[in-house]
Amino acid sequence: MDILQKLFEMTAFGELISNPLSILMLLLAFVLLYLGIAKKFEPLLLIPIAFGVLLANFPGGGMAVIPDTEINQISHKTIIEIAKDHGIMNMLYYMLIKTGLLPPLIFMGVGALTDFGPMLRNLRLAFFGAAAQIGIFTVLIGATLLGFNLKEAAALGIIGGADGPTAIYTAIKLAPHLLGPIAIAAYSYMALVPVIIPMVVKVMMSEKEIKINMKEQDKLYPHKREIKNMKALKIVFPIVLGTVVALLVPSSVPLVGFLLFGNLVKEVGSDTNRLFTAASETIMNTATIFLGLTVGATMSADTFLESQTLYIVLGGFLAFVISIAGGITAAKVYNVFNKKKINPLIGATGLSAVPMASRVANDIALKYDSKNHILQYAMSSNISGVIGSAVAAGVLISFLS
Amino acid sequence: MDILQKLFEMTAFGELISNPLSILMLLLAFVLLYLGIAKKFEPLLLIPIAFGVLLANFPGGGMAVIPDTEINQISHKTIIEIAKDHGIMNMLYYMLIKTGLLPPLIFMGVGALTDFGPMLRNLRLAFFGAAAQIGIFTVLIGATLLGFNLKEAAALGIIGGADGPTAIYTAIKLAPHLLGPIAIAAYSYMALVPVIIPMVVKVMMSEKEIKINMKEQDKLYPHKREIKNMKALKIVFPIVLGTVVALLVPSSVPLVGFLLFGNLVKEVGSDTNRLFTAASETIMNTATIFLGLTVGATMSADTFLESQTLYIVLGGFLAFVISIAGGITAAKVYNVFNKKKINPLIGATGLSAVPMASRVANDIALKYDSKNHILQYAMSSNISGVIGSAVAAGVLISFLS
Amino acid sequence: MDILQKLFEMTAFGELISNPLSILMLLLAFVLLYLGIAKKFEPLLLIPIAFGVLLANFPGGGMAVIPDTEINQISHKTIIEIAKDHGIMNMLYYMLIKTGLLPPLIFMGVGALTDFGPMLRNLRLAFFGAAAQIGIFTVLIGATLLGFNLKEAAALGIIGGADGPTAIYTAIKLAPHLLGPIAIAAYSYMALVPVIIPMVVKVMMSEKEIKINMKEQDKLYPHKREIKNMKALKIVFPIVLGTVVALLVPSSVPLVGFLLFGNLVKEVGSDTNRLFTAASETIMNTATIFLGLTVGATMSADTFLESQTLYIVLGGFLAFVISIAGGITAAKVYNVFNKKKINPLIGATGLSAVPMASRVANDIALKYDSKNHILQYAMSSNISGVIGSAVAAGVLISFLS
Amino acid sequence: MESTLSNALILMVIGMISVFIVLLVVVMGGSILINFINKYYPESVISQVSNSKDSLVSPKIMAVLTAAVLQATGGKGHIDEVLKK
Amino acid sequence: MESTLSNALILMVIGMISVFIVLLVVVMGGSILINFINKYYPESVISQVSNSKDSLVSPKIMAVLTAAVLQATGGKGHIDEVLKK
Amino acid sequence: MESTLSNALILMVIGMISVFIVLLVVVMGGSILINFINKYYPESVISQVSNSKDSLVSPKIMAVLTAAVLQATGGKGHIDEVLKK
Ligand code: NA
Ligand code: NA
Ligand code: NA
Repeated sequence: MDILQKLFEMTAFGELISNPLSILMLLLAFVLLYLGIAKKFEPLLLIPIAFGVLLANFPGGGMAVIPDTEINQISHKTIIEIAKDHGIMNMLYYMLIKTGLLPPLIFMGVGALTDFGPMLRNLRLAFFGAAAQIGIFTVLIGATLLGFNLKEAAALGIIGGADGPTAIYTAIKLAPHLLGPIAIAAYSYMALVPVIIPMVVKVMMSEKEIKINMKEQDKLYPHKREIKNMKALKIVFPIVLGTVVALLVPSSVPLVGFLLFGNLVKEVGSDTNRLFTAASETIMNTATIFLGLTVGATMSADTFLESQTLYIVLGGFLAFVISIAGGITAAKVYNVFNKKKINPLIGATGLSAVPMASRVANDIALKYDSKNHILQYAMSSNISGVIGSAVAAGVLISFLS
Repeated sequence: MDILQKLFEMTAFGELISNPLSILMLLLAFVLLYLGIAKKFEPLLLIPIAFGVLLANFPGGGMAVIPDTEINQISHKTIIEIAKDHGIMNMLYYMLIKTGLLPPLIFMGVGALTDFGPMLRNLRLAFFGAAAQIGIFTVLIGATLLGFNLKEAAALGIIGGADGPTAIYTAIKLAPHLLGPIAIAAYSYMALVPVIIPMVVKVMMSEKEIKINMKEQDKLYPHKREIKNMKALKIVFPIVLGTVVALLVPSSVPLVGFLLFGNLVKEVGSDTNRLFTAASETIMNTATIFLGLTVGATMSADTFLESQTLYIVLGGFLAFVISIAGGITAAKVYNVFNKKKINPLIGATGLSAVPMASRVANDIALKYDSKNHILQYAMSSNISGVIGSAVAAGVLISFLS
Repeated sequence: MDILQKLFEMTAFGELISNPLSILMLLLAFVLLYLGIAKKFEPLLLIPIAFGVLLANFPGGGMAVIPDTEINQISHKTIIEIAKDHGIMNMLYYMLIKTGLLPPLIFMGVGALTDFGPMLRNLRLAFFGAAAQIGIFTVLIGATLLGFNLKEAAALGIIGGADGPTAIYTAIKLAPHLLGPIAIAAYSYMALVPVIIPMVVKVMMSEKEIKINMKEQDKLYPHKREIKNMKALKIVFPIVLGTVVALLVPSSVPLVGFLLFGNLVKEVGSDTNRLFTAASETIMNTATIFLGLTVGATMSADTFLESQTLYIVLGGFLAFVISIAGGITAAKVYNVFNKKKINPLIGATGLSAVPMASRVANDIALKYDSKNHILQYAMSSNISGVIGSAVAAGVLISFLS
Repeated sequence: MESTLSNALILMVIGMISVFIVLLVVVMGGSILINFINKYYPESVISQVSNSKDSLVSPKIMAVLTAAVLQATGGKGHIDEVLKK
Repeated sequence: MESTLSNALILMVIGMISVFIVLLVVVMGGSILINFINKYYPESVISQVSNSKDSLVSPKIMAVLTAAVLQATGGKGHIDEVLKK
Repeated sequence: MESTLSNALILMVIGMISVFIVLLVVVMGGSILINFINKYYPESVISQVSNSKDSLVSPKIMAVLTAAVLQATGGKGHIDEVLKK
């Protein structure tokens, strides 16, 4: 009987009975896997995150990320000690996530996969990437009213930036204990952009506005200049852009700097093909796996199953909606004062969630007028929305960390 | 003359004379390189391991892994201090191997390269992956009789699991001072499977048994069901399998969890292609280089040239033989009680050593009857043997570490 | 007004005004970017280095590498503490560069991309890789006369080895505070080899010497043997070469050992294709990005804008020139004593700077005689020059660190 | 020493029981899973393309290569698969 | 609590002003840049090939494949781009 | 200062001697190796395929491409090598 008892003690069932909430977390993991696999919600991130949740919540598996406290002093241990005392998942988390390393590295890959061409061709529309950051700050204010402290509220608001690495980086810096739900909310709502944007558009835009045809406007009020040397422009632009952003908001350098370095090695071309491959494939793919698994592994029953999580889910949704509405409003205001009209859908895509938001906006426009292709225009505010939220993150980190 | 003396002191010859056993280790490295390159013994692992032995045993090269002791306290140093005091090979070893990081990462790649299809098609045969773990525990008992302590004996026995990352992971956790010879024994005997399996089969199986034709048996006693949606099954299976194993033997989660995550990102398909590439190429190839070099570098003359090494070489061989015999016996016992016969070669492949063991079993069957293709059947117990030894490793680590 | 002041304080302009030398560093970064992108000066290294300079010198960006001092004790902090206190660029620098890890890893990739075939076919010419290391030691002596201490002087001299990873590795070990300018000088002069070699050749070689036709010499004084089994030779050679170098100059093992391991996994062929891919692509590309960015980030105004930097720039140039002249002289001396003449251009390529130097030498020879193809001959001394400077680095590190 | 041996024996019993139970549950669980999917999801609804370890080329290139080979061989040749070397 | 709210409001003002200023400078700076390059470097002098995220094959292979397809389709087919799967 | 200079000189002597000795041993050792392999292993027994830095495509694809080009050029064209861009 001794052996049977030892056998039972070895299994996870004892702990599972004494800590039944773990079962809820396992169910959550299955739901997230279902969303990622069958519903194709940002599978590249949601599947590893979900698997991380799964691994972390097997009792006795030793794969859960343990918060850094005054008592355990984890963040003062060497990584060898962390691995020994708390396992490899904590080692990976404290080395790659807690240090803030992976989000900039992923941003480097994002940069290497971003084409600033559409933004340069319609440069003025890039300005609409600004208004669509209003959701971040509105929800920040709302969250403080609900009792979140400023750092937590800022991490919650940044979900409205609709950009995964930016949200994760900000959460790491300001509220690491909320990292899991914030990451999941950010990626889930990005996956739900095809639902959220049409919803807001329906409420806020008239059919006439949706039918504003950007190409016709371009013909009525033509551009004064063409771009003669796109190749040179695309190489110089990330350098200049990086310098401008770095001087104005230095705390955004880790994100924006790596983004633009990735873009530079892409645009330079064959001379830096090895760096491009490293940035856009090797480093990015590897970083994505480790980011997903470790972020998922931060979610245990006692931190996740709290009212805060509910607020994050709600607040994240509101942040998305308000950002979209802000972008639309900005375009409408612009149209009041200008002859050359802008389709307010271009404002909505200032949200970022590249390139999904642009595709959704284009689909809406085409639904009302099958000749109204706005994709190239939407991409301009869409990409500048990434810069916009990275700047917003920089401001928040600069004042709060 | 002063200069000539300084020149001589700079070379390795002085140390080589005062420590002539290093020469034996260099010769061992050359033999291992010969086996890996010319005899194609698991070249992906044996060549880096051999080169690691070479690098570590050049006197004055500073590339030998130094054991962690009470005095040097290496595993409490930061990795920067380790690199400064003991060089980059120790840095890599303590960061990647001592922490137990690389074997799970390699298992993730193994999972991404594993197809559970043959196992799912012949699910019952998977049960024979259990009996073939008996070599592990038999040799464990034998080793304790020879004076090894329990941890060392377990690390020795796990060679019989016939799975590289599992053996290395267990050795790291239970007996890191035996890591080198255990890794070499494991990979060498896996390479020798085409010799070992026929040897055991010759002794234990009759010609009649070898000629048992699985396909004919299937026709005589047909399957009741077919698999209608293999794609969905292959996606859900790793999730369910992972959950089952994790709940029953939580300490096997680092191995089995990563194995099944790798398999999942493979089966999900194009949506997670980036993760699949990272798991099966980027991470796995890189991990293999560093695992091989650092494991090789643990072998210095004073730790390797001991009687223990001889016991490991002998014990590892016995573990292989007993595991194969165990698998064959289990199939024979099954045949006594069932009308539908199983070719005991299917039991032998429960050893694991995927996919070499299956190919060898298939070749033996074909030699006696050129129509008796058993590869697909053998793959079922073969793959389940990987799970089996990972579970055995989990049990050993759970009770002994 | 309070808000405007906060806004201004957030930007980098305040610091830029109080520390205007940063602007010079930003301009330097732009110049380096221009050289790398438009002038194609070793773009794979110079572009990341330049971007690293840029990132490090944005005031408030927190991306500058901070020197290790008695007071801040950075190299005794854990990497998690370094990331927290000094940001991710310092984390990467102290983990990957200060430990000396990346140069050997890049050397592994260099080895995997090196073909020893031309060297084996013209083995005697390999000897001329020795004479062309004289620039290293001449400039070392000169630098001590200018007041550099021995370690700094050695790091300065090693620029004349004309090999990036070797120069960086030596600088890390002997004079990390000079790493940035040394790396830039090394890569810039390697890019300027098409200017420097013709310059030295013009002064030192007569037209008659330039026209020495190696193929005709081979016909006049034919080789006694042919290589019957190049495949086997190429596999055994890196192992033997590594053993020889390691026994003679053990301190060069981290560089030469990894170089030859990379070469071995290339030559073994398809059996180790995964390791070859890891060495020549995955690891090398990733290491190149991080090496470039972090080396660039070591350069801040107060360390770079000193007279030392000027001496490094001048000394590096002299080291290149003297090395080339040494190689040419050695060949001339050889020709005095031998009937079979050697084109002294083969001596010049002993410098290394593979394969640029060989191409330049070939172009010079072809300019004077359109049938005088010397590329294959030049590659022999060219590749042995890499070994030569790695050995020189080993000697310097062995005596000075 | 004796206790070491008895511990080793206990480990063997527990270890082999664990392995048998796990694989039994895997076989049974897998069987239930197959029946469940056969019953409720008999046809695949999600993307059919799985990451194969061996496929070197995209379907598009494959089609081109196939066309080229067909043409080059006068319709006799064909390609089944393009494997990594 | 009140001070938290006022700080949140200040953050909103500073944050939105920052975002607007940055994007304004980006738009204006980009515009100056376009004019500058149009004026002084109207034609590209540096290598034309840019790293595309989608290009799987080198121009050389591309040419070969194009030739093969042209031949195979009797001159009717063509390839625009070979994309990663 | 003087001792620094003399140390520098000693370093030069030791360094250059080392480099010369190493390369001498490499040349001589390599020569012995060539003779040894020529004598005892004149023909290759191990796999012929070496990892080339330049080969982008597998032999199989290479064959297909060659066939395609031959066909497309009426037997006039050929491919020597497919290089990475
Ligand atoms: Na945004
Ligand atoms: Na096994
Ligand atoms: Na050199």
